[in-house]
Amino acid sequence: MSYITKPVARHPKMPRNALGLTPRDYEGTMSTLCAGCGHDSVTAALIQAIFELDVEPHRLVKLSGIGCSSKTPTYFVRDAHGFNSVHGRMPSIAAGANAANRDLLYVGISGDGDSLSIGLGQFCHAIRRNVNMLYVLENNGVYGLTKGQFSASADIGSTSKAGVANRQGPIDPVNLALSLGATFVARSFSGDKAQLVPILKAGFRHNGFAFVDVISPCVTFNDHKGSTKSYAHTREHMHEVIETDFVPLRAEIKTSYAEGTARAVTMHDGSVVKLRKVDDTYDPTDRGAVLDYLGEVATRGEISTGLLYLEESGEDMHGFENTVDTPLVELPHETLCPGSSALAELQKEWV
Amino acid sequence: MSYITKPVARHPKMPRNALGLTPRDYEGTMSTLCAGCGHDSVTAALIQAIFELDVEPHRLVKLSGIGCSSKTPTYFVRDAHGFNSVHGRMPSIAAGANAANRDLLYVGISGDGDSLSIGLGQFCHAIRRNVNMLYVLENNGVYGLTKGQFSASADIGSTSKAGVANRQGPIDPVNLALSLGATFVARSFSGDKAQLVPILKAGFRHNGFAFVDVISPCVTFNDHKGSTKSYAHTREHMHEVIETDFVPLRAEIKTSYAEGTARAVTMHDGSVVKLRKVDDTYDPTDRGAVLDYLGEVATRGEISTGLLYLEESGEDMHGFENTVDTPLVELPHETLCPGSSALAELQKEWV
Amino acid sequence: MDQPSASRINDFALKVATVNGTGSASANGLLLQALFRMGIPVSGKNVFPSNIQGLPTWYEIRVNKDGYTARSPEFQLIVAMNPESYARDIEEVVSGGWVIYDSSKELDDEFRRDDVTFIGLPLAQMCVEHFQGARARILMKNIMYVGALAALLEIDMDIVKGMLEEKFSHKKHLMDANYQAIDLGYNYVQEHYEHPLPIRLEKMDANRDKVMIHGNAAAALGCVYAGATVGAWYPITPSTSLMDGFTEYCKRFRVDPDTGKHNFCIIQAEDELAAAGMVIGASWMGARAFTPTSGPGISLMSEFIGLAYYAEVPSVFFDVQRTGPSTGMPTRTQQGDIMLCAYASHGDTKHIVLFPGDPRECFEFAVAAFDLTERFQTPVFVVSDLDIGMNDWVIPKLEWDDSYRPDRGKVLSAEQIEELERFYRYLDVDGDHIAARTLPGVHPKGSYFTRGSGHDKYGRYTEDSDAYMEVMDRLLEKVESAADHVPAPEVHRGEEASSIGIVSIGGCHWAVLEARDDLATRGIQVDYLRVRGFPFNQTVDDFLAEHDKVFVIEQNRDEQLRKLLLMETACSKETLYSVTYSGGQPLSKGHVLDGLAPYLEEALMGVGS
Amino acid sequence: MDQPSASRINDFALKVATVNGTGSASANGLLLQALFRMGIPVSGKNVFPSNIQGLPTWYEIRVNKDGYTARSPEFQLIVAMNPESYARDIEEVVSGGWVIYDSSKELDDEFRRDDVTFIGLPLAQMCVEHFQGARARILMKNIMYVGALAALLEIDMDIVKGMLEEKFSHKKHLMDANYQAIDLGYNYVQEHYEHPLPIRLEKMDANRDKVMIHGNAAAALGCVYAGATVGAWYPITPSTSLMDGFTEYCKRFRVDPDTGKHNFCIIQAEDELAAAGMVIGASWMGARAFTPTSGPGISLMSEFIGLAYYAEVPSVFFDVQRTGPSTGMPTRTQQGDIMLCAYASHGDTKHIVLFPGDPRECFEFAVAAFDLTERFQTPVFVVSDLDIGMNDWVIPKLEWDDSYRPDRGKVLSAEQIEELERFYRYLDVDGDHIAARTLPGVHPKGSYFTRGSGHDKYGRYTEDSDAYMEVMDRLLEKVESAADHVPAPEVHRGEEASSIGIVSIGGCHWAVLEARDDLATRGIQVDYLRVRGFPFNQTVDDFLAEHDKVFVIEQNRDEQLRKLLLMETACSKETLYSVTYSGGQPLSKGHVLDGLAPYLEEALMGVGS
Ligand SMILES: Cc1ncc(C[n+]2csc(CCOP(=O)(O)OP(=O)(O)O)c2C)c(N)n1
Ligand SMILES: Cc1ncc(C[n+]2csc(CCOP(=O)(O)OP(=O)(O)O)c2C)c(N)n1
Ligand code: SF4
Ligand code: SF4
Ligand SMILES: [Mg+2]
Ligand SMILES: [Mg+2]
Repeated sequence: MSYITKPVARHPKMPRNALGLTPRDYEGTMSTLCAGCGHDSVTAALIQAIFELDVEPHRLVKLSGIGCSSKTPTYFVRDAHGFNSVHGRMPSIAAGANAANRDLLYVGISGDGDSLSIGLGQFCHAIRRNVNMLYVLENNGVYGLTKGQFSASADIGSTSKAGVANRQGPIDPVNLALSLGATFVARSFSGDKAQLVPILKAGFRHNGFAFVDVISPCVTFNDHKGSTKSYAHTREHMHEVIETDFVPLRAEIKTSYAEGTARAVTMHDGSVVKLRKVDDTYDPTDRGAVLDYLGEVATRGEISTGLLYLEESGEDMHGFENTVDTPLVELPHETLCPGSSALAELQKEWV
Repeated sequence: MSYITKPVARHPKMPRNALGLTPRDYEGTMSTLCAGCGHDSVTAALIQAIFELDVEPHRLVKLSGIGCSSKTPTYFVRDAHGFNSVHGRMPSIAAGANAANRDLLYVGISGDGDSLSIGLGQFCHAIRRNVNMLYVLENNGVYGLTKGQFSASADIGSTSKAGVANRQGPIDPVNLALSLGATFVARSFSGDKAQLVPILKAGFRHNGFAFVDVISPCVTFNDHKGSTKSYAHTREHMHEVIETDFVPLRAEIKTSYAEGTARAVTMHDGSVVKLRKVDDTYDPTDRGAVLDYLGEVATRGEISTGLLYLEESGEDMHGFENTVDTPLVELPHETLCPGSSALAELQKEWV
Repeated sequence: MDQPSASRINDFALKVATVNGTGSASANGLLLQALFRMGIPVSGKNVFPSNIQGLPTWYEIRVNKDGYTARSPEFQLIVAMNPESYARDIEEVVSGGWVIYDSSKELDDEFRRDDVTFIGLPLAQMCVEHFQGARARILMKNIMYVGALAALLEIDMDIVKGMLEEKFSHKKHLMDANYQAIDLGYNYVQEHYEHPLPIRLEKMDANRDKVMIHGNAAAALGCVYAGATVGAWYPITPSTSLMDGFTEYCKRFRVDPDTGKHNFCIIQAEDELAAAGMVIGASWMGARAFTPTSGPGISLMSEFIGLAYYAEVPSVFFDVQRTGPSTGMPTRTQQGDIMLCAYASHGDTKHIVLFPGDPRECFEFAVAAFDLTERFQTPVFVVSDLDIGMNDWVIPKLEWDDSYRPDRGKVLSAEQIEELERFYRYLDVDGDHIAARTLPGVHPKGSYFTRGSGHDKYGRYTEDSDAYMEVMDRLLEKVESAADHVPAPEVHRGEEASSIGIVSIGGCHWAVLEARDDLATRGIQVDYLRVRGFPFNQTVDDFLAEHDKVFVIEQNRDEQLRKLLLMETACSKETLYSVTYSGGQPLSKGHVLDGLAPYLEEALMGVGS
Repeated sequence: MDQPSASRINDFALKVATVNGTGSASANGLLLQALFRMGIPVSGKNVFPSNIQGLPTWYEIRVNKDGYTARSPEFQLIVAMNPESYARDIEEVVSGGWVIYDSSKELDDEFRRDDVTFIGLPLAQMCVEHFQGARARILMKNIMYVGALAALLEIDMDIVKGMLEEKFSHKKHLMDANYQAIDLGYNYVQEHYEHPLPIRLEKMDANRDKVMIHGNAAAALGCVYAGATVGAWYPITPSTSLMDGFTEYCKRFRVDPDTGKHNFCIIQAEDELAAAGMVIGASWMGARAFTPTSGPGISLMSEFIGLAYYAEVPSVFFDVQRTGPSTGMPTRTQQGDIMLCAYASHGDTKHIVLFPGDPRECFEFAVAAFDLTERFQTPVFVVSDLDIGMNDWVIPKLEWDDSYRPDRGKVLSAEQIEELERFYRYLDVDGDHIAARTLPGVHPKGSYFTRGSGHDKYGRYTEDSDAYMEVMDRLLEKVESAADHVPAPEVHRGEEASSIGIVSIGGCHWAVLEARDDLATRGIQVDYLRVRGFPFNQTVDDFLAEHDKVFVIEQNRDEQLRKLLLMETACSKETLYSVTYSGGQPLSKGHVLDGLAPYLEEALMGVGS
């Protein structure tokens, strides 16, 4: 049953999706982030992706931890359910929610502080558990909300606004996710909506944990010269390893790529992800090779972007747990409660 | 100043180290682990390594979390200081202790539950921080002390005693440590003391975080057929990638290897680690290549052992923080307290 | 204490001292079950080390025809199977009692006592003679002492053999070995010792509608019956068997017969923080979800508990208490988390807490916890302890009313939402301090934003003082209004009004009951109330008001229940006296009487020690 | 309240409403400092959103010739720079007051009020005319309103310009711009408005030996002076500036002049759990170590706190409280962690807690905390709050006694250890409940094993009831014996004995003092005690005993201090009345009087609202 009431007359030229909704219907409350914050662009990309995927707003679940990035779920899809939880612990809320209702669409938004410091353990275990969700890490190399301390993703040599250079090696979440066996690993840039949107769409459709690391500059505390997470630095050093095109199930496949450089991966629900390799030695389904390639690119000081690794198979958390297909929240009491005679029977063993 | 009082007459044939101490002097209280537990063999190897390194017992600091493995610090070097802390949080205790007194020798003992589940975040961040310590993970694929639940290092398909197969992918701590930039990464087997002892010695001498993953079977809960962390399975599938020999500073270098397959690495304190490669394409100083090699070995179902990666350079936590060479605990109050006139001076800025 | 040499039928305690990991647990279980089947009131307490194998462990059995089955710290008979602990074990038997030991190796003179009778059985020797293989020999030694006890205490051999038959019906060779071992023990006694002993058993009919179970299994079953579908946990003694039980019962009752798929999802979390988060996530979605843990887990969950409180997300936490603080003594019992659970987390918080006193209440309160957490949309703690959770209790059979339907509280259906003009998550529409909630995915008009940060009654983010306080004040009233809905206290009064009262909690109950009867026989009448839920309901207040002196009896150092009563009832401070025991053993009558003695001096002359 | 139209010299409050991230903070700082330098008692309170840029933010300044500088919730003048918050801001000015606004854009009629005077300044317009570049224009607008206020309130322009000179001595062009902006504002008022206003300033000499600082900086400095070398932390508002301060002062005072190396180690931990572990590790080694955090951090540290308590490892925790529960209102103040800090962690625990009332005490209590934690070998909490920690306070100059030497407690030297027959970690040799400790690496005979699991007085692992309880009982006595060593309460009494008392805590102090004086002028004499440490010392007990009615005034919903007094003193329950305010603003006189009003009705007729 769909409760979507058709929106009242809006700008007639506003595009509409299959549900008859416009992008407006996927917006949230006004952002209270700093003007120019990368996170707002990620929000915009999410709105577009969700709109284009024809998602019923109330079937979307938005989760986050604490941080500027974690505030953003209020800024998109106001009619979705949202949970702005505690710092670094969103993955466990998501796992529990998904365990209870596997039929909704889950998106988690986190920051580099949220996911790589206080939440590192939960982040890694969500990957291992393969919780079926899109996980977006809005990565700016700093703690925005607490005013600019280096985060664990700050690169060696990256300087703070005060000019202090970071000396500890960064935790690269893409590398980490790959090491831990994540089946969908991407990196993008908040400033590159064209690249980001199809990745997000594919991530939503992926059956399992879809990880997207988005370089999302903090204009207030980490957009200066010397920062390696600034707009300028990212633009200059980003290296698109693979171009992604997401083709939903029902759509015609329009894009075509030259032989050999393209690869189409069919998702769980029948949609297709087309990957055009910039470098034709790159194989986005060979984990080891991907790690090597990314390592190489990194040593050149460049930032690989694109849907870097994809494995559309394997079991998610429910697969491991062998849970019924019906969402657990929908099972009636009668199914769940064994009743008095079973109790009597059982207790025969207790005498 | 050394307080080592020469031990009373013991078995005359008992070997003595440079301090005149015997291996007995490096023992602890009686183990209360199950007979045959792998952890007891690791304890024995530690005793030998520490004895051979001529460590003054009271200059050794033993730390652990909670678990059967974490109990073992009481079983070696009774005259060392020990701290059996809380579950999964030993790395932070170690970092704080090391921050306060950088002159002591630190060894942390943990389990796979302790380090890879509850303590995963702390483990990763200790690596990133490069805390100068030897970190031994006694890896048995289960929670021993809580009676046999699968841990996060349990392999896919490994079965529990009751026959249930694990379906989630394991977290491989060696892989993880390499990904996170650890500078000393080894794996060994509790049943292979000949391999383990030199690795432990090298780890003690390494300037930074030295990680040793030791497959250490749990005879009570995970030594059955079907377990991939049993004695039998480990013996059968272990593949020694590199043979390690530790040559302390003052000793003559006796071992010699054939050209091309050997490599000598000089440690911070002048001791030398000699690495003999079993496969001469293997380069234990090339992180990417090591990861590839290990990945390959793993796909064959084999377990790589040896001192797999070594990088004797870089800064430890004190390097990052630019701490004085004198242990902070030894700085006198006069050095630390700016005094009344400085206070008066400072407050001129507060008006 | 009376001398045990006097004949004591169905009224004594015995202790089996063995080494853990040697299979004695199943022999002891057999023993207890036999006594249970003889219809005699009985209890079994396992005193085990925090270790897996090779250390001393004890099993204490008390039989008492009058039904007093609280721990007895005095033992008339000791089965001393562990030479490592001989000294301590033999010392513990009361004067005039009996010591059974393995005489395969002669007993050191240092262990001899003149005032007890030693009964040597050549167990190891007989094992070597009759059984093959190290493992079998170790196991059969245990069964042998059961046989010996059967002869010494007059345990019904038919019952024992019947049990072996049930147990090994599919393993003939094991049954034969067990039969043989039982007989060897039995016959050896018959041939060598006078028997039965003056302490012995006689069949009764006290267990007709009773079962034998431990609290964690009962609580687990309660979760199944309440319809819990998501269980998240991290292993920790003594709560682990709760999730083991849930797993077992789910496998039995909740596997879809057609597909083999699970109508439940049990997640072994990476730690307690994650387990708490999973419970909150699942409950937010509308599932009944819970996590079992112990003290250290509650500490770690503290931040999340505050989130659930403030964002009003149902969530059930089982705290099977062990001896704290820190790691403490993980295999000993205590009631040290009472205050923590009542107020867990930073800032102003207050929680609903249920205190079961036995496994039956573990079952019932588990169900109640889910109803309460959904009705009041706030965390609910079920606080038991190692004694209740892991020891063997004889309780009245569990009952289930098939007309039970979960109290989901104010969860709006799609239809109800549809009818609303607009939905506001934290609006107290009905004036009962409880705002309706909606579940994700049900209806677009039902969506709202959940957060642990400041929000107003509409659910909007706020940093405004009044808007913030309005919600917080409602929360306080909401939780306080649960006082009428938590299990009411159990009250025992004498025929005449007494000015002296006892208030106690949880598993203290049985020792208190026994002590109270003891006092009554000495002419001291005390009223007694057992707290079963927090916030305290009016009955508690009334009870305190009605008595001049109230002794608060509990198992912790810091008088936590007394403090809670002080803070959260109208009682005057001068009324409350404290009796505590915090040593980690289940409470016994002696603890109670000793504690009361200084206060009731005149009246109690000669009682206590 | 009096009508402000009557002339009020050095006695009013004003509020500047701006947008955060626009540089108004430095203009407001300038303003406050100018008033300070005029020798007038003054305070500045920053009311900021939990966000970085673009939301409404306020700065409240109160000047009061009598030295009452608690928050005033009534404003005679508002500088309304943020159209977004006009409605609310303009409403907040008292009748007869003044509103300064940017008249570059005409004020909407809806905001007009007849009972206040509007003073329009074409700030944006003047900025555009006189300055280049967006950034400069935004910044200079702020300086301009300072200039305007200077004219309206008679702020000494020499002082203002002197400050600009100090600040920009190395940046000539900035100084010029600032001069110009100040003058533009000043002159515009001179030309267009009657001035000064009836509310105005006059130089005084109240600040001769005073400084202006916030509590976190003072606490940080205390850590430096106490000799703390290891600071571990995870950023969290409002405690972050404490570690910023420590870093700053360490860089200033603790860098080795020869090598440039650090005589300190500051570790930004991965979370609060790790920060607590680092403190425990470092303190165990013998360093003075600490961590600053806020409520959520204390929740997360709970498990570790229990370890430090039980294993007796010194450790200092600063809890700069914010409004809870959960994330709550991170930029608002509260005293919601009192109970949590007193009893943090599962099992039986009790901690030493210090409650500074202003930045000076933050400095002093930081030092005291390290002495206490080492002397008593137990965690010590210094519990301040956002108001004390982050707002601008005028306090008497900090003093330092150079003869101070750290109280390391019973730490045995190598020589002392050498002399011992044998060292036992937890043995109470001196009968004062405190056992000596040794530091790792000092002497082989000093080694011992530290653990959070059961141990006896010799430091050996134990699961024995008596051995366990013996240590636990000592711990309780140990912590309780600290009552005589924590800062004694501050007591104010009138000339005559009063039967009414007030007890309060922390930053409530200033509002309470003001309210008490107010009551005195109305003939109601109340005695007053401010708690400064827990466990409570005898003075607290005595004070409670001496008064029939004691009002406990605190900033939380749940009467946490009152409850703590109830539990931890001998006072009778009937004595204690509660006055709470938990809305997140610093306490004001009105909160106190309003809270007291219902109780003191007759006496207070006409007071309060
Ligand atoms: C338990 C806890 N500790 C600390 C904080 C304070 N805090 C809020 S956000 C944040 C860091 C945010 O960094 P990141 O996740 O990178 O988000 P960003 O603001 O950069 O987008 C911290 C430390 C908190 N809210 N809770
Ligand atoms: C906070 C907390 N949670 C849970 C436990 C219970 N616990 C004790 S040891 C352990 C797991 C130990 O596993 P591992 O680290 O692999 O050690 P092993 O016993 O296998 O050597 C657990 C879960 C605890 N002590 N503390
Ligand atoms: S502080 Fe940085 S991360 Fe936060 S909103 Fe501003 S620009 Fe974005
Ligand atoms: S349970 Fe396993 S890990 Fe623990 S002591 Fe026994 S064999 Fe070792
Ligand atoms: Mg960030
Ligand atoms: Mg293990």
